[in-house]
Amino acid sequence: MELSFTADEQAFRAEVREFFRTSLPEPIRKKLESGHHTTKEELVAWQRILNKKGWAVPHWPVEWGGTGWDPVRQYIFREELMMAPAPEPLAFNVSMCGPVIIAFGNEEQKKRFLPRMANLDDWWCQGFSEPGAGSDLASLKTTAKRDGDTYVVNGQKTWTTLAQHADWIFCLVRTNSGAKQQEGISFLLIDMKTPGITVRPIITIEGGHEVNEVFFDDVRVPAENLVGQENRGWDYAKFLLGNERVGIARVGASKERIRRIKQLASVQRDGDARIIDNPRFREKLAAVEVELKALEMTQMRVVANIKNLEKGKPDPASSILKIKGSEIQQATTELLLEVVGPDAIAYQPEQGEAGWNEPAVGPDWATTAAPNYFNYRKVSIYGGSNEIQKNIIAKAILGF
Amino acid sequence: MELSFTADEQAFRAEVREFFRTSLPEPIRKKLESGHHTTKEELVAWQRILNKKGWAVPHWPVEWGGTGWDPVRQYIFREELMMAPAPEPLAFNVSMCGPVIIAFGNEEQKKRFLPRMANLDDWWCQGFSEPGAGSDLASLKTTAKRDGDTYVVNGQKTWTTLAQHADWIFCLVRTNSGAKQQEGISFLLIDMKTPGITVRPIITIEGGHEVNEVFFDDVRVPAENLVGQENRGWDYAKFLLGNERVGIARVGASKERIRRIKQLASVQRDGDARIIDNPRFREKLAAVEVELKALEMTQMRVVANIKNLEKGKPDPASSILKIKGSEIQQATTELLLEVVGPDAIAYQPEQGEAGWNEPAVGPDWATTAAPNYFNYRKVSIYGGSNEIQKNIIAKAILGF
Amino acid sequence: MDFDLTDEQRLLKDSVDRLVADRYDFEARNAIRKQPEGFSRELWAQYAELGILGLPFAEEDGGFGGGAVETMIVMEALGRALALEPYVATVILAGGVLRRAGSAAQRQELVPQIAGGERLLALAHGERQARYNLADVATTAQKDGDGWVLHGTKSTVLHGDAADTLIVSARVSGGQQDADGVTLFLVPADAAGLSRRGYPTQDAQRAADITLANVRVGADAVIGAPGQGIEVVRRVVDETIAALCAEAVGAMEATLHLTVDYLKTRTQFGRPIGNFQTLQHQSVDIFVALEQARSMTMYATMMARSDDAAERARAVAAAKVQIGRSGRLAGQKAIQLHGGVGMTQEYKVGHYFKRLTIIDLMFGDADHHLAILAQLGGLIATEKAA
Amino acid sequence: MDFDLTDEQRLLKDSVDRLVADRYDFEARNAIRKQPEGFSRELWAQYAELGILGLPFAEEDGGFGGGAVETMIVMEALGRALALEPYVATVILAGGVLRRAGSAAQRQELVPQIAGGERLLALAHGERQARYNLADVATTAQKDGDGWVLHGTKSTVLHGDAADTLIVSARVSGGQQDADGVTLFLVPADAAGLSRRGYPTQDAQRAADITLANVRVGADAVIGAPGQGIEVVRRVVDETIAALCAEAVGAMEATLHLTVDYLKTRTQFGRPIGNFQTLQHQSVDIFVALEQARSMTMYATMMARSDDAAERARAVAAAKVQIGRSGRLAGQKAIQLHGGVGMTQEYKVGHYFKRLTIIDLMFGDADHHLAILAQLGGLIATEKAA
Repeated sequence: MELSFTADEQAFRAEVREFFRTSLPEPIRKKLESGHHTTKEELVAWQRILNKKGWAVPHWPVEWGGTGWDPVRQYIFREELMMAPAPEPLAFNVSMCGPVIIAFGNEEQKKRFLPRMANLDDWWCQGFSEPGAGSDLASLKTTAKRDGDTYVVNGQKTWTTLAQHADWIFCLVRTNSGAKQQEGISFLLIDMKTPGITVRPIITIEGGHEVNEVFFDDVRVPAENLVGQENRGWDYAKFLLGNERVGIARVGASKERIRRIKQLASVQRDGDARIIDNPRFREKLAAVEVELKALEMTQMRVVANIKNLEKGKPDPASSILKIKGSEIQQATTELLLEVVGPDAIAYQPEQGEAGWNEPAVGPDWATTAAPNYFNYRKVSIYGGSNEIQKNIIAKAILGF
Repeated sequence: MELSFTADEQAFRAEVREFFRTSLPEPIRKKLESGHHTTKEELVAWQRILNKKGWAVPHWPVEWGGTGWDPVRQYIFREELMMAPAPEPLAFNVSMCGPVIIAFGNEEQKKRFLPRMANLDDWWCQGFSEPGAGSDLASLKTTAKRDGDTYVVNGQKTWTTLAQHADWIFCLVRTNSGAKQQEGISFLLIDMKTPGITVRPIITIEGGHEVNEVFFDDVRVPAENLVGQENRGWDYAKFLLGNERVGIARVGASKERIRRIKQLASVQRDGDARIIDNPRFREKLAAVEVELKALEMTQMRVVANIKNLEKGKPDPASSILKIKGSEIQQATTELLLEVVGPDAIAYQPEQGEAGWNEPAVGPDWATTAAPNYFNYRKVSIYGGSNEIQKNIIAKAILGF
Repeated sequence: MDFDLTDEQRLLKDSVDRLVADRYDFEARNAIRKQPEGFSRELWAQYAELGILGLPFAEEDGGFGGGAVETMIVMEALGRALALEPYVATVILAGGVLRRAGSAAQRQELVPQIAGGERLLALAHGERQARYNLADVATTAQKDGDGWVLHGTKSTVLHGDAADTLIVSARVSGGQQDADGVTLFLVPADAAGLSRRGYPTQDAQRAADITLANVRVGADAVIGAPGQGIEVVRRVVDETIAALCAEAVGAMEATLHLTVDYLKTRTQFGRPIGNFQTLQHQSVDIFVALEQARSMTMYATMMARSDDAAERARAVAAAKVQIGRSGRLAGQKAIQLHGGVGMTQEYKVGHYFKRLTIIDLMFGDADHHLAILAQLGGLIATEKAA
Repeated sequence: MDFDLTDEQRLLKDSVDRLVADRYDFEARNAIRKQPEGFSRELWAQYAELGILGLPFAEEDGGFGGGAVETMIVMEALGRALALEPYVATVILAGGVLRRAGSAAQRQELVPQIAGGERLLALAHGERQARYNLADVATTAQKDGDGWVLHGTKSTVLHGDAADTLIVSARVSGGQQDADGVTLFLVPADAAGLSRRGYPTQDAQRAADITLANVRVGADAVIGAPGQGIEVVRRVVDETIAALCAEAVGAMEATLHLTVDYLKTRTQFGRPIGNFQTLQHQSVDIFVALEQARSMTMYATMMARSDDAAERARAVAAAKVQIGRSGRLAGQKAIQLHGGVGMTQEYKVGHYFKRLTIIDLMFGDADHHLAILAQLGGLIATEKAA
């Protein structure tokens, strides 16, 4: 047991940090730091910088652009990325669809899709959830009927993140309605420009447009876009959802946010004192830091344990990362809102958006505090709500 | 809607307070204040003082010694009693068995038992729970078989509070094992001196002896000791458990404990400052005071609503009183333990007991802090655990 | 002690409840919040007709002589409806100042116009640097002949953009945070030198930042005793906090009902998700938080008009703590129990969550008031009363 | 970074686990705690045989050269067993002082006796008025010829009643709370003028209050640099906190297992109560608290021997916060999930609860350390490292 990073690992961290310091465009860094949204163009530009360096898809096989780093180095890279703070490479490409194609796709699909995914030439989105199939994903109803060498897709997906930017969507579709729920599902890749696809925005409570409904009306998809075997899509989806948990704790992002809170609390005043001088506030913040440090160690334990697990099987303890990670992320948004206080009341969605030059009502760093607090309620809901995570732990670890 | 006490009600409060100030024996007051146990003799003496004043059983019908006070006055009386702080009249006599006999007993039982209950000439205990029948009380197994004009009782009760002092026990027993669970149960009064009864102490985690197991081995009970009708005992038990909720919030007791915490925190020092000078501690305490004030108002709402309820039907909102009341009581024991700190580590069960004169290790007011913290974990378990209370609210109020 | 409503109070409750039930469903509200002013002038006229705009004012001034309980009843209904009209701004805040400190002439001029729905008022008191400190006033008023010249900036003035008349606090003497030396002035919104920047708030209400550059007002613009404005503002804010508590209770009640209904109808894994015990228990947690908040609102309602400043301060701080904590719990859990749909603007529950959040941020959040309460020694005296 | 045990560590873990599994079931423990000394001399001899009494000492002094991870492994096992022997008192606390500050002569005399189980030590440092302030020492040592005369009272000295040798801290100069001016002395427990009042603690361990009235010791009794004792005590206490964290993790782990087993076997309403979802989720809460505590214990284990005093202080404070909070949650929920039976002395879970409570109270509770951590600026730097 060796509980500290080796000298090599520390050198690697320094190298990564230096790269982010010198290569991350300053406007992007500033936006992330202040809680604003990055544009599609900014995300594409950044991922191409990473890809040029060879770091867009560290965890992919070397043959498809991966780095060959061990899990600890991958962990360090992600943490430093979030602390920079830099945008993560588009998860739908690099952590979700890419690994599925690598594991289950055919050679042609790999050659066709993977390099463009890594370079964000194609923007992917995920078509899993449906209005009646959220936690109970297996009850999905969107159908794909085989007609010669095409599938005809009908149905509706929802909560489709950033579908408004997407070139492609990877979908779970029902190809056999007679079979048991999980057994009639296939994994299909669909070009978003195909006729019959309609994207409708869902505006979330804080006023943002992150998610969408996607409607399929007799959408014809070439059969070559089926990944793996027909009716085996459920297995691929489970594989994908297992991968999703890596990094779900978002320790680096929370660290960065706490750093930001401390900075702002050193500026914002309450009466004669700075907020940071209030012992009660400092103690609340410190309590979150303690939980975060524990979570960081827990995450490192999970990362270090990957080598002991059966290939592709997620560590059930990773549910802890989701539960605690979301609690901490939400706690940081609450602390930031407390710092900002009444300055958070004005609603100014235009602030920080491209082309908007009017001064903010109040300090400009205050405008995202309330929207982000509202928006971050999602993190304990998506990707399997915390209640679902507790069910998983109860069953898989405690044996209930 | 009139949200303050009337002048009459305030005058009544002053009268009650003055009585407690002048009539409560000082050694008893001191014991309660410092969290020590009162002896049987002290409790008997105090209840007789109350009974002499006519205040031992305020909520009983006037004909059996009650006062005729309205619910608000009864509430004021209880609150002042707890804040004195004075021992409550023995609940098994005055709030549990007494009301059942008043409602369902025959004249002979009333004459025979009620006056002695009010004066604590007989000490009663409750024989409901069994090893396999806790939350699921209706699954109890103790049997009473009719044999001429006696019942022969066999079985075991547990969690029998202060059975070691008791002259009588009121029991739920199964008189018809063929019937549906709830329908074969009867309510029987048993003299603890009857041959075949064995009392075995249960020592609780803090080292105290409050509860017992009671074993019945061919115990012969005169049939005249049956209350109401055979096989209707479940109804009487439900009536009794409904009554139990009145005052379960123990607002007055928590107020008194907070007062005590403030006093001790003004004495106990941490470094150069008194504990009470620590803003974080004061805020934690204030947060409990807020919840307690809200609970006090909630309790008054429940009390004031009694007149609008069907006779004998408990207000389902009274489950709130149990949940919040127990949380607050437990929070106060934690705060007191924090004040006492390392002085709580020594285990000194003899301190405060009659006949013990050795000085305490550390300040003598510190000795009960840890035992009471341990012991008070019971308040969210007994009388229907907080989980059971939430089930009740979910079903009866929210309609799940 | 009696928690039953009087016949008159019941009548008031029924009529307000009916109005919001008829006119304030979610679609209606969505239409209203998209109007340029962000609220409905037509509904405002109906409020006037119902008598709730003149409710707390004395009958001799043209009001209806309602007390704190009546205001509580109205605010709870408005909270359930998530109403957008400037009731707090006009009736509770600015109206409260008039009621407590206005001269007979001022009251007799303005109260009938308020009660009739013809004039909107706003209280322009808060300033950005003040945060939650009511005594921190940098805006100045300088004597100019008979009248005064005002200079300064007010921030987050509730419904300050729609108001016809502003009540502006300005310092006539003393240091920036002194409790003495602040005077209140009636200022027409169209006064020369006064400019307004209106904006929506996070919860779809409206507010404005207001700049006063050499705004001249006459001697008759002064409200109350010169230099004693902070004491008036303090009392009015205490009453406003009690009113906001009632509004929050209405919002929490609606939140609970929406949530329980959703759990009973939404199915997953072939059964209503309300069958899951942990979701039931979380709903119970909301219920308990709501009832504790309701109790505390009654306490604040009773105490907010007390003349014992120390008792009042303790009670109002305690209520704001309870409302902030209950509101946060209720809002957060309600979103969680709704899952994804709770995160969308198309569903009502998120709007309650936002309103509850902003109520917590108004006049000091829960932790701010907890610190005040702790500083004041809490609610329970250390020594026993005789 | 590697969380796997080395072969040697695995061997150590297996053998300690086996010892406590074989010899420390609940009945055995009940018998042990009723013995006059409150622990088992026989088991102590077995600890010696296993090598864990000499574990952290250098090999040249007669120890086994174990590091922080080895201590963590042992403490976790002792925590699972709720072991009553004076391991913390003798090996971690007093042994730590010897290890860090003892002269070669002192170490070579005492370490073999400790490792062999022949001599018990205790650290007599804490005083009642000091509460959690390690620098607050009122006991005095006055020069007397070559030697010293000690005077004062030490409180809650862990296993002070059974110890053969005490390490006593006493002030030789400076004010009562000065960090400088305290010297450590080896004092035989039977020294003239030394009296002890032993007593059980809430968690069935033992402690003593110790009075020193003109106790004379020689010049060779001094441990470490004169006047620099507080620094030694601080470092040893930091290591002890890390060890107690590991003990708490062992106790929490056992608590969780007991609770889950109970829920699976106890039936009510005709089914195991473990079928109820809220009880499952509360067990999950314990699990999460345990794993977070385990992670933090590893962090403290890694950091408690660091020579960077500021980093060490932050890490140890953070760990004590986490352990206190996790331990409280685990203990309280475990009792609640057990219901009545959890409240009885006849059932093991309450004993874990008590031990976890006392661990929180030792060397500063969770809130005390949270305040320290906040004072030190927390764990995350405001400025980015280059």
